[in-house]
Amino acid sequence: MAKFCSLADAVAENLSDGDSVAFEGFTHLIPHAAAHEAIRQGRKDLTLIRMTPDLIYDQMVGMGMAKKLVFSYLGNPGVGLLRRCRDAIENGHPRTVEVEEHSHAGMANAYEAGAAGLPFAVFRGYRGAGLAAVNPNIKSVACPFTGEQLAAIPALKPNVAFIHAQKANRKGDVLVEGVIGIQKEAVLAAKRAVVTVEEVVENFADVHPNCCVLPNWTVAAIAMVPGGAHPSYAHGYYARDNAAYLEWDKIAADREAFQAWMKQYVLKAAPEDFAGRVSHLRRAD
Amino acid sequence: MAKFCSLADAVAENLSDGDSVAFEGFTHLIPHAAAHEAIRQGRKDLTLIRMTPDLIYDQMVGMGMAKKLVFSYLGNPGVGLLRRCRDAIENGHPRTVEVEEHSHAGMANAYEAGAAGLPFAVFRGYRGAGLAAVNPNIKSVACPFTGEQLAAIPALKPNVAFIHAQKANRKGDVLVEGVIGIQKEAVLAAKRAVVTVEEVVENFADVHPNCCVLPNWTVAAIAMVPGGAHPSYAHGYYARDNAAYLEWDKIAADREAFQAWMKQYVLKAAPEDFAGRVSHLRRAD
Amino acid sequence: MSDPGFTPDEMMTIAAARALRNDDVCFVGIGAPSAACNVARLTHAPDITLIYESGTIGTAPDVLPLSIGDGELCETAVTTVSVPEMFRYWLQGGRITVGFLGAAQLDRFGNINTTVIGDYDSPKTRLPGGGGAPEIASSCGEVFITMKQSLRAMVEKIDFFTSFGHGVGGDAREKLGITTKGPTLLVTDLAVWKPDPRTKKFTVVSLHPGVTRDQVQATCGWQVAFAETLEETPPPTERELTTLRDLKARTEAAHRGEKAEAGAGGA
Amino acid sequence: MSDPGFTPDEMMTIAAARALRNDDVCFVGIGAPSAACNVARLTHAPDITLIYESGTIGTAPDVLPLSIGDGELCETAVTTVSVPEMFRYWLQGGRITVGFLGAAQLDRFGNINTTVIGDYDSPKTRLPGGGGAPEIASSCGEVFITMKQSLRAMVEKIDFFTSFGHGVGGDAREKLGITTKGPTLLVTDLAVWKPDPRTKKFTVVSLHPGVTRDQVQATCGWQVAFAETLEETPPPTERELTTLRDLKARTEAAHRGEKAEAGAGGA
Repeated sequence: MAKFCSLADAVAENLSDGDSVAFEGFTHLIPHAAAHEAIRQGRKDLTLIRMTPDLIYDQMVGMGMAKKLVFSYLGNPGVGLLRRCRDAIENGHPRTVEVEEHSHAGMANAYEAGAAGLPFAVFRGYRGAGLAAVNPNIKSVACPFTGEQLAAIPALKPNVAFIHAQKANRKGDVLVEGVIGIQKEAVLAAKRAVVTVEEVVENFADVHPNCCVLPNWTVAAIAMVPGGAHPSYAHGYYARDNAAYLEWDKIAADREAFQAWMKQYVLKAAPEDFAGRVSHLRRAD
Repeated sequence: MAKFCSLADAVAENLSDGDSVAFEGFTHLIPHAAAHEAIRQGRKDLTLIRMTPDLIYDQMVGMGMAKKLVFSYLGNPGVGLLRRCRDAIENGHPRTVEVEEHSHAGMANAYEAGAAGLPFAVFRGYRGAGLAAVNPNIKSVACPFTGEQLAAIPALKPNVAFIHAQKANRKGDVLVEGVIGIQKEAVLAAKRAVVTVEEVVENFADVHPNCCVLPNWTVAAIAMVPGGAHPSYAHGYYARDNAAYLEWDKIAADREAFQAWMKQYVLKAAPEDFAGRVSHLRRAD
Repeated sequence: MSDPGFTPDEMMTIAAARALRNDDVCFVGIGAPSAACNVARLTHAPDITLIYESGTIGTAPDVLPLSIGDGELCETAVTTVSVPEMFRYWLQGGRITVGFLGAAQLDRFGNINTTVIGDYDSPKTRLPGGGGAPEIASSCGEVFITMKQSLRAMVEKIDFFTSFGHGVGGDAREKLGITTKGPTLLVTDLAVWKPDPRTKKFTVVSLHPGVTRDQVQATCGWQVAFAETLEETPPPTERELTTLRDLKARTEAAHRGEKAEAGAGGA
Repeated sequence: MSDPGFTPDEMMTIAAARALRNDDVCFVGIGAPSAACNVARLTHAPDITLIYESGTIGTAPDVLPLSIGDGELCETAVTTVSVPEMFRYWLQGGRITVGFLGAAQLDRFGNINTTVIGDYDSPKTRLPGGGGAPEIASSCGEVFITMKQSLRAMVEKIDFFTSFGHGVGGDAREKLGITTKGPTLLVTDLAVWKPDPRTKKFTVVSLHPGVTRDQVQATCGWQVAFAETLEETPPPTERELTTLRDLKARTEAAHRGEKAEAGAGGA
């Protein structure tokens, strides 16, 4: 049953060293505030699972928190490379990281299988693609009716999933709208789920019946952190800070510039700072 | 690309003798008007696929149109048995019908696999259940990672799917709301889809982004038939005619009463008659 | 026996309702289970999550649905998902604590038949079949069963295994790789039954007020086992009875009323 | 050569846009493909369905998205579905007619590498990886590729098969059980290429205005094959050019403008 608490408590109570953890959100609603809190709390030896590691994992990898990365697109979307992740993979700085790489279809199906309580996912994938040769977790199964060979990969079942959502109601049900991505699957696939939200409302009386709602009994903790997805966005609240994504390319290119930035904007900052970072991105209407 | 036309044309152009056909809608939005049109047009040798055959297939089976039934719950929901289906299975009246029986989980997964372009569905099902012994289409696959044996059944890929929906817009996109059931999967699993709708609106500008919308290029034909789901219901338009479901039990119990009813309410009726059948079920507000 | 002030049916529904906990997530079968689950919600378990296989999660209907997808289930639900999602994420995902089933035929091990009477390929009576039951029986944390006793319904040997209870008893579930508890409770119009911890045979643990052992045996097709310390089911409280009767009255009015007297069209 | 009034980049985008049909359902890769697809939509193919892997179906953005999930994609879409649904029902379901990809490295058979330069386990350069591309390449009806020519990008042998084109050529796709056409078009800043019907080697079928065979060969790491009847790509029309430039201008203003000058917080 969802517990309302501070982000610091939510992270401290649900994320431990050595956990496999998914901070999900597909370009939208990326839970940056939660990741920053995990960085401040100094978690380490994490297996970081994310379809698109994005800046959120570039920061965590750059801070040396990751033992392993499970991903399908290691880029800064529309900008280029993730330079802290590159530094870790190419140079082992600040530490070596294991890599388990999939396609988007693979990751999406693996989360889906995790949410569905299955041990593995089946899909038509990886045909002729090099990943099958370098990832031992890509196997195949034959259709017992047609004989067709299909790709099989293990279900993703993280210890913890963090997501950012638009709203919770007082009972702790959570609403996700817009690009809903993989959030529902990540929450349902994980043993524990922590949600940061833009706001807490009395009830969801006017919400469409088929919206993506996570009932309170699927969530361990909820913390209200307005702006908590910045520099990604929250549909209906503020726009994506594309300029910040462009700027990150320069910050992450240099180890010292990165450390200075992390010190200023993460280590010495607090969840409450996120609200100010999105104020210029809120729509006037 | 969706073509707007009369229901008679939509059925004539898309449903042929011998087709496998799904008239789907899980208690909600059952496309009765379309089925009645198929009955009037005298289609035969059909493979009727439906999770819950409901009155709609009791009527088609009673009229001798079905060669085979694929289903998971052959009841009149909340009332009892489907007496025309029973008569066909127990006594071969008015003709023998083949039976392929699954659980709801099986049918739902098989439609899902059909929509997903897969040849088969994998799920944890039928353990200890007798269906696996009497249905040769229930096999198993082993998880290549854990060794767990899971149920495997062929994907459902009907020649045609019929659904009833609340709205189409002028472009032919279709909106389904409320108990969305298996409609999206049935449409996407089928080679052709025909949709009856309560109304056609200019556009879907105010519709929530995550609603169940079928783009116009997934639908072959759209016919406006207000009330076309009666005696099932259309969320936001009219309530389920539970009394009619109760009454059906008596009508279907007797071969002659059934024929008389079919003559009066189907063979001599038209799609336009459905509007009158739901007028007392519309909400006053 | 003087009139106890309630019917066996009412006692059955209320005794079944009492077994549900406030934090349960319950997959509700139609009929008797639906009444019991909603009585629980309207009395001691206001926060219980009721799920119907039509995709409605956390629903709170004012009247009992006739089908498992009536409009009110959706209107009052926390959210309504597609049927594949319901069976994949919510049932198979292991999120349901209690599955609540009825039965046409039941054996002493909680195996249920709702498929056929007679042979499957040429049945004497073709029943509706399993619907959601086969996977409700294996994927829910535990299964409660509620049904009226009769010699036709409670039989030595069921004609078809629609859903698996404890098989031939003992560790039959584990042998099939099923990790959930299976049937842990049977509530009839006469008694409350629980499986013997070792043999898994249903054993009467509580007789409803005024019911005798002989009555239970007379309406049961297998040799009934009784617990050493047999309790008496507490009679319905005033609140339980009022809640159930009000719910039934609202339901009947709603289901009858929807057919217009002068309506021209039939079904 | 006098100024033709447009850049090679603009010619590339516009030539790529022209290949799309009004009734196409197009899975749009980010970058050059996104610009081409939206120019098509804003010129000759107003009814084209553009799909981004974030789940937005039938989207019509006013500015080009920086990511594949920018807010405007959802706001203008016919519907937005979950990512698993996108990859299962829409891509794997076989509903996409054209997948439009870019490439970091490409060989003459349309095989693409966006994963690593060097060895996979200790790469010289770790690139972003495949994202949606491996299954876009196998599940879409056909694949269009657009990229700027360079010796680094168009190579004899790619370092990693991120997505499969025609493999070693010929019937390599059929041999793997892939039933879709694979790469049928390559549009660069210098030329339009199509695979030879038999060998599947990309062959230049049209040179952009003012471009020579030597220029194409000088920026391509494999021995270039030219079609017997080599055409000249029609130059951009006024409408095409205006549409593209307006789109780019709107996009740049939007992406820069979102960072407040005086904002205290960084990324």
